[in-house]
Amino acid sequence: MIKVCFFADLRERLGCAELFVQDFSGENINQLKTFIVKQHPHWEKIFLEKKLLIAVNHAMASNDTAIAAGDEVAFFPPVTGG
Amino acid sequence: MIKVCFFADLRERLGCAELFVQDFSGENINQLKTFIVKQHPHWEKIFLEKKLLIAVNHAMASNDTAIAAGDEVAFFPPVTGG
Amino acid sequence: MRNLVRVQTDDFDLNKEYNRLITTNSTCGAVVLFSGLVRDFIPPQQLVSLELEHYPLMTETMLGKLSMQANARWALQRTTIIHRTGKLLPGDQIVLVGVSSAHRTDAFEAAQFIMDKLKTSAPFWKKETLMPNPDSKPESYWVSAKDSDEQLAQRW
Amino acid sequence: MRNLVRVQTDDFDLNKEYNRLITTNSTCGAVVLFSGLVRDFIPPQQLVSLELEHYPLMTETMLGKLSMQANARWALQRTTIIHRTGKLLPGDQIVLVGVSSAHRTDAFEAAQFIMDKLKTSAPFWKKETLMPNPDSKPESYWVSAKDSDEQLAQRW
Repeated sequence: MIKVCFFADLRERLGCAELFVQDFSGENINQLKTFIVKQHPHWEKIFLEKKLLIAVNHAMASNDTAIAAGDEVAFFPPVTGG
Repeated sequence: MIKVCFFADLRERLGCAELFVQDFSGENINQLKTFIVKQHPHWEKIFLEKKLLIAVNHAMASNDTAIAAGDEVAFFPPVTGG
Repeated sequence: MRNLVRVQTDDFDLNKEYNRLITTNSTCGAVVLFSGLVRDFIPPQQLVSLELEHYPLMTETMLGKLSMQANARWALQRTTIIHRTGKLLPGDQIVLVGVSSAHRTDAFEAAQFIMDKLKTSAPFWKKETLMPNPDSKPESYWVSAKDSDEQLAQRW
Repeated sequence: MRNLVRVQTDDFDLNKEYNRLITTNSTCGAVVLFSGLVRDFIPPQQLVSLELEHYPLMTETMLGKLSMQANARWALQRTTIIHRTGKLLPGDQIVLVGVSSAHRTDAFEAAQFIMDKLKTSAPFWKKETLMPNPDSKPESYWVSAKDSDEQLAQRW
């Protein structure tokens, strides 16, 4: 199982803050995106958004970052703090 | 008459804080230096010090800055405040 | 504690943090403090409030990493990063970055580095509620990231 | 008063100056404060005191010019330059530079510019009284200007 978190604008557009992905057999973020979109086809356009940032276990990551069961993955728009 | 001020290390080495120069007929700082050294020959070496800074009427100046009677001229070592 | 990181809803006291940054053995020669505040719009637009969302498990870790990176690049004595979350009003303090060092250039550069990197890599998001003019209804928008911030972060 | 310049023997209160820098109409987004302190030597050397001489008629004029130059180059709201003179002890505050602006880069760069230029063009001189080791007699030296300060001033 992989815990997936969404933040800010993305959370509001998806209408989802946390998603628990079961039975994922892929190896990286790209494959996780494809897996999620297959289950939630109307999210496809949102996941194609180039500027979407990715974190794996609270560290910045990219589309080819490896993931495994037990990881926490987060997707969010460019940050605007400070 | 030109009022000449000396500061910090320079003031101590010359043993002089203020000098009132009378009958100076030159036109710039270089000529003032020569004039002062003529009256105080033992200051010659000190006035040849390349790094000596110059101010005329409280603004930074250089050897060729024009001066006239009534001006206040200051000589001092590189500054070390802050 | 050499490097302090705090993410909190409460306000912070800049003067208290200044005193903490000055090391007690008088080897501190320079302190640089940056304070970021909630800026109101230019009338007739008016900012009603700002809501700061963050990724709680990630923010403090990220800010701690920034402190460590700054310490690796510059000769620093102490660093402080405090970032507020939740609902803020115009004029409120949002973020404090403080750095102490023996020489001023280290403190200046490290404080800028931390702010530039925080702006592009710390998981905070601002949502503004504003009045387009005094008679209109309040509207809410997520603030967009600025390209200029990305460029400032790239220079380090 | 947009630009404050003070040369004084008295200490200053950083927090009071911070509050002055924040404009009251909430258009201030960034404040950068720099505080320079009297730094002690590394043991066994010990700094007894620091005497700051200046050129009274020139210092405030020079610092006022620096504020104006900073305002001409960056979009600033308020600036503060306070420099102390006379006898200071290890840990004492010497100089405060504060800048407020809408955006952080203006405040950061202007504060650095003012400090770099102050270091090479404001007529202050430091004389240190130090103990080479705890059992020796105190000795006094005029501090030498640093080439690195000249280089930092040249970059603007």
